[in-house]
Amino acid sequence: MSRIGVFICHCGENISRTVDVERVAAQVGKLPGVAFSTDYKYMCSDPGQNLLKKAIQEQKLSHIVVAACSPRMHERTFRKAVEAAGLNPFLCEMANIREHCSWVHEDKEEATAKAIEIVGMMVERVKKNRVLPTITVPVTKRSLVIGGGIAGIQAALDIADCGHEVILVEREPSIGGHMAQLSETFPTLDCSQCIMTPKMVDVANHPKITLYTWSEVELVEGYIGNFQVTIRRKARSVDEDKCTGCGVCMEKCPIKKIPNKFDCNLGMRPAIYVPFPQAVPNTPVIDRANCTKFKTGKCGLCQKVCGPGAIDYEQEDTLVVEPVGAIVVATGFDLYTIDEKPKGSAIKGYGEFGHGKIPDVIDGMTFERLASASGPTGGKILRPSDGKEPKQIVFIQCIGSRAREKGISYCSKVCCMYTAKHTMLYHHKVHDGQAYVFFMDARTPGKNYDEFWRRSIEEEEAVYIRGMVSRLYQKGDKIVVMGSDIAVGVQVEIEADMVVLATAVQPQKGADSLAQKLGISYDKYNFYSEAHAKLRPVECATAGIYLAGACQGPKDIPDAVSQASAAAAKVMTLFAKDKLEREPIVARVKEGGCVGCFACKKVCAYGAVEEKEIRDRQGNLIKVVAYVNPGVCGGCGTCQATCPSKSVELDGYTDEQIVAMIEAL
Amino acid sequence: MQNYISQQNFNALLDSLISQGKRVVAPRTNAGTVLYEPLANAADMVIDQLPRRSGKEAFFPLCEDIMTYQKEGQKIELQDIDPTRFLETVLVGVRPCDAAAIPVLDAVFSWDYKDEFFLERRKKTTIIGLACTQADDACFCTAVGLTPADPKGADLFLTPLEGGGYACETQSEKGEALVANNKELFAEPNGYKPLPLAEPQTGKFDLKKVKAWLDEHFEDPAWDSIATRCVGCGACAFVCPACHCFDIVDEGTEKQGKRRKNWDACGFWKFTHHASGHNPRDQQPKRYRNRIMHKFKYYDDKFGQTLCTGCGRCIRLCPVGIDIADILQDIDKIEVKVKVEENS
Amino acid sequence: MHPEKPKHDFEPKIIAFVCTWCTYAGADLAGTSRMQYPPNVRVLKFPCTGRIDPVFILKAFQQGADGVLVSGCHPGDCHYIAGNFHARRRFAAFRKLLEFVGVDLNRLQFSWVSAAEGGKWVEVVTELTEKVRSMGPMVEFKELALEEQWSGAIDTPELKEAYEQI
Amino acid sequence: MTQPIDTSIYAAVTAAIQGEAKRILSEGQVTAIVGYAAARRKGSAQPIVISQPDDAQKLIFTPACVNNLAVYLTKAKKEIPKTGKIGIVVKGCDLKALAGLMGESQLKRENLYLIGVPCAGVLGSTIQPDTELTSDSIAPKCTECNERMPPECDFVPAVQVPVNQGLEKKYAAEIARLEALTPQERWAYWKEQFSKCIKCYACRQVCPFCFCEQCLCDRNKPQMVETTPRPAGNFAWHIVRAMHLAGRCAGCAECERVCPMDIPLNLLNRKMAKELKELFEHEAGFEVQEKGPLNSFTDKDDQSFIK
Repeated sequence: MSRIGVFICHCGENISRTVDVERVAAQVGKLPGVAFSTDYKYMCSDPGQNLLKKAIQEQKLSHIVVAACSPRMHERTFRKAVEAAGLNPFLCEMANIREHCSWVHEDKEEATAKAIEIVGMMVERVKKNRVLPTITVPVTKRSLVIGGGIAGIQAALDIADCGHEVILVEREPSIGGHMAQLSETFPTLDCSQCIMTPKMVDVANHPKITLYTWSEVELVEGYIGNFQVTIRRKARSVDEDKCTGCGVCMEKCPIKKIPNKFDCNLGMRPAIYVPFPQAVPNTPVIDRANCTKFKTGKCGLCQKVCGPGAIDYEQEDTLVVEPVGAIVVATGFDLYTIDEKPKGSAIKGYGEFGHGKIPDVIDGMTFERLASASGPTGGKILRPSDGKEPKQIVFIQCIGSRAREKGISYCSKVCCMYTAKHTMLYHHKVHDGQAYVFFMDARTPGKNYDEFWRRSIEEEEAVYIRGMVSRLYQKGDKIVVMGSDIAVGVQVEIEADMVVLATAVQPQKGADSLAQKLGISYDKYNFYSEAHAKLRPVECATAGIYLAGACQGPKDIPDAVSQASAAAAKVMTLFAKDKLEREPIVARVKEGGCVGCFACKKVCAYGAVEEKEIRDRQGNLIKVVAYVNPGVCGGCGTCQATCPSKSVELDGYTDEQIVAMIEAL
Repeated sequence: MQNYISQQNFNALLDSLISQGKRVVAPRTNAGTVLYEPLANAADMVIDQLPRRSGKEAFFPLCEDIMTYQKEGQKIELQDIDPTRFLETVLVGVRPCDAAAIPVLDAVFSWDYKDEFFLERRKKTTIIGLACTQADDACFCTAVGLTPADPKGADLFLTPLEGGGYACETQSEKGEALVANNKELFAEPNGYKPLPLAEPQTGKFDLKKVKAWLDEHFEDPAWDSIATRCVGCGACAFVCPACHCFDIVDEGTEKQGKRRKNWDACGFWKFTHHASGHNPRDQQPKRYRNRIMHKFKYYDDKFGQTLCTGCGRCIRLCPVGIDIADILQDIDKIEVKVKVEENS
Repeated sequence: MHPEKPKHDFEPKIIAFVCTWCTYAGADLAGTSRMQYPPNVRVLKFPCTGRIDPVFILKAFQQGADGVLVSGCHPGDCHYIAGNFHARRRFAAFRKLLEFVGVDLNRLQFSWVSAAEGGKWVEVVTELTEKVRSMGPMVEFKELALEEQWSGAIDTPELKEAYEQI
Repeated sequence: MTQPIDTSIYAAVTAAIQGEAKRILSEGQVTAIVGYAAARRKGSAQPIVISQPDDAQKLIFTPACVNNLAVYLTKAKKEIPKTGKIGIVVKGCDLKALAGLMGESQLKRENLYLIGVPCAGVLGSTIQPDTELTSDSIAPKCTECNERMPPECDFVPAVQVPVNQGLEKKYAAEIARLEALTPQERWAYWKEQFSKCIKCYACRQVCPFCFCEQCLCDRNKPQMVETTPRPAGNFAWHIVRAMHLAGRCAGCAECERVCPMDIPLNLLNRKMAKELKELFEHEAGFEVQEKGPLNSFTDKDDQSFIK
């Protein structure tokens, strides 16, 4: 029989004023299994805790109930005290007779009767408590960062600077991401490449960072502290170790006219290329689809001219497996292409705006490349169609964003600001030009943001028209933009030379399939979901995976960088200890009863349930059962309520404990 | 000798017993199903149908308390059930297949341990049997040595007559007392003709041959073909007039509760499930084999009786159509073959 | 002085199943704010409403509860991401089943009470207690607990007395 | 008014099943076939497992072929060989159970050879199997059946199922009747019904979805449901059973057919099916569903009942 000790706290007079604590102690003392019961003025004080410890030792108590305040207040305190006295901390329970009793009732008789029942209930519960050992999980102190844009770069540098190894994986031939494409950045108008490229170089030179560009995550196995990540290194056809980055191959390549994605297809590149001159690593890649050698077997010029002999046409994709303890996902965004309706998507598109049909209707990123000093026009604003300088330019906001009827309801957050920046850049470069902006409303929260936006109107003479464009069409070499100015209530028609659409920020293509590999959740737009919108904004529900940047939702550079540093801090917190310790309130599968219906797996929000094969000694498969990874389990117990045979049990909240409480009432 | 009672007087007899505070248990309809249940009124009796469950319930309840416990402080208080509180009962309209099972059960409940619960109820119950006039192709009482007019087990045996009423034969002192105490309701027989008896449509089998085969064939592939389809419910055992296995369970809370005796069935997986996790009857055919073995071999070995009265309930109600009469007939045939082989 | 509280003939037993993060904390807040409510409720703490098995509700009624309250985090606030969403479906179905077998659903209350809603906790508990008090005891399950199959029934005055007490 | 049900196709169905069974057994496509065979009593049928081509001639299909054979493929039935591909004779209603079992990782489609049965209806009870199939004796589930030709089977006899129109939808009518009662009246109804229960667990044992090796209701640490066949324990058992099947039950109604005490158990299952359809647009069907209605959710689920 258990020897339960019950300690009733007066909490000064907070409890004893309305609860007859002595009577509670006397009544509870009569319950089966209770070996000792007493009351004390302040159980949480040092003398109170010492009383508890002494009683455990002297009375050889096996289980403890402290009837006092809410367990949310002092459960830790008493469990620690119990542990110090040599008992497992989970053999101690608190009965809440203050917040749930003495403070909310006035009648002493009623409150005392209720307190006796509350304590009695916890006495029955504690009888069924089991010794729970603290769960420890080993931690591999290396991390994986997926995506080499500014968020990924920042996270990788922060973690690496802290002394931990980082694997940075980038799908493109170079890191840099979208920020490398930008001309200047709001609200300071400093050159994007000037602030970006030093960080890229830092990554390349950092002894703790292993950089895999032209690579993709193939498979993720394991769990927090213990992931095994398989990375596909796509065949570059250039040996990275041998290549010096001299660039002769690119000069000699006879195929020169391939539209460069980095320049939004405005500039051209050879078949062997780096996307932009400051690429990191500065190792070219052969675009096999466009290379004559790969298409016809002839040519081979690059190999002939390569001094170090780095060109390798035989190279194949390789798979590397990296053990890591944490993963930062920073896969960033892409722009909504309005002329191309994503397959199977609810997004309806904006065919009426002529993007892709009228050459001088471009998107914001294309404008960035036009404005960039290192861009295809050397920083001159010239029309793609005929290379003339546009004198009238129209910017249209919210293309795709905030348009529920088109399928995207969210605000893309950066467009108001970058359009203001575009009007300024335009005005700086085309002094006699006029910029018009059609907008719904301007959203400029952020340090110095509204000032910046105002400047575009007040100093840079941009004309803002509140209203949407209903139609635009080519007329000669002009584009007629028809819209309404709702502020004045008139129809507006502008004959523009160029139109820039602020298209919506969307997750990268394939974001959903990566999420499935990682076992993280995503919303209907494929943005990755954080564990808690307010309190855990950088963590995924899946333990050990963190989010940085626009893959979680539209973000500007400062936000992306802050979140990246926050994600890095979370990784470093995880790496601060050799072993991950966690409260043992986790679900456990009783394999004997499990029939492998995996209802538990279906309801587990953490992806903690795995399938486990049970085999006999000869190795024959007997059955497949569920297994709950204690490192990943969140401890909610939804699996147990769902399990038809109750073969999964949440420690600390077992059916036995709960039924004992109900039966005590 | 007064041995005729009209239906009207019979009902009057029952009503008078009810008014005397006796529990009169007879077939009645409960939510559409005919069951043996206590009558509030003799008119509720549905005597022309075989109830779904047998009459054994009157002595061997589905569930009964055998002890109660209460815990307070460090004390545990146990309290026995007082069998003298059992009610005086008259069990009415019991067909030969149900009535004959009762003396068969006497053997096991008064063997090495005298089950006071069973025996006390038995003592306090008077059984009014009824000759059977209806049978179907699931009935096989004649194959297990009974007849539709067998009074075995009854204290008073009624034979339904053409034009209503019953011919009554007392079979015991209890029966005699019942008639004697209600003389005014009985009359002289007056040339009444009994209704034609039931004719079970099931073929015959030789119980001795069946037992001889069972003696030799604990292990036999036939069990698999017979009972692979058994789904392991307790329907056959629970509707059987002779099955008598029970389980003892403690139910209640930390503070108080009861020890109870509940019907159990060898078809259940848990029936022989050991605490260790081992189950000697790990497959359904082994469990079904036990049912046949117990009825036609073990009980015979121990008490010289067959634990089956051919009521056919298990045949009608088996979810997967397992037909005990068919099995016994098949065994009967196999046995013949063996003999022929031996002779040749 | 506090006004004299009315005495009732019948004090219902209310069992509340609550999640620890929202409703339990909300009830704590009611305490720290010294709000007052009827003492009839007994609170059972769960990590999450997702852990609450419908059988517990059944068990509570069988153990003599006159009313049952199930309360957790508002949708979207679940500490465990989605436990309350699963619970919401489960109980939407379970209450329909109870209703179909004849349980008066006025005795079974579901609510979302956040850690900040001490007042709502008081309101929910008070309302349920008063509603159930006016309905009288939950006799159905209590009668059932005392009933025996006819065959196992014995003539005990204690049982009869207990039966009459309901 | 009692009207006869046309079952004239069953002879052709039987012949086709026999032919197909013989073919797939002799070609070694399956190791065994679960089907129906005639039994001793006039008009009766019983489940049978055959593994020899010559035994194919034993297979039949008649109005007494009531069983949902899917139960033999679950883990609860360890006796049926689970190695290799197994053939099974399925009616439309049984096929839904198989789809459900696939969704719950109990079966794999590639391990099954489905012999679908065009079905005009079966008997509601086989206590007296020699009963003519009429609008009275037909199983109530058949009055609400829309799936007389099971789809996506490996083999279905090419016959046209005669249409029997105007059958009263028995469950819908009875559920509506009960819903119109007061809670007290409904309680009284079920109390009377459940008082008959003897806890023989036939309802559980024939249910394809009660595949748990150890039923929650058999456990005693803690005892979640009183095991005793007293009114309280019976009530709890039937509520728990209905809840565990909610969103899973495929509607074969075997629980109700086999109940030796005639408790209308399928009413509970039908009621839950109706509610789950109204609440979550869930219906048991032939599609293998990844998640059932009670292990999934949407953020827009009904919460009008939550304060």
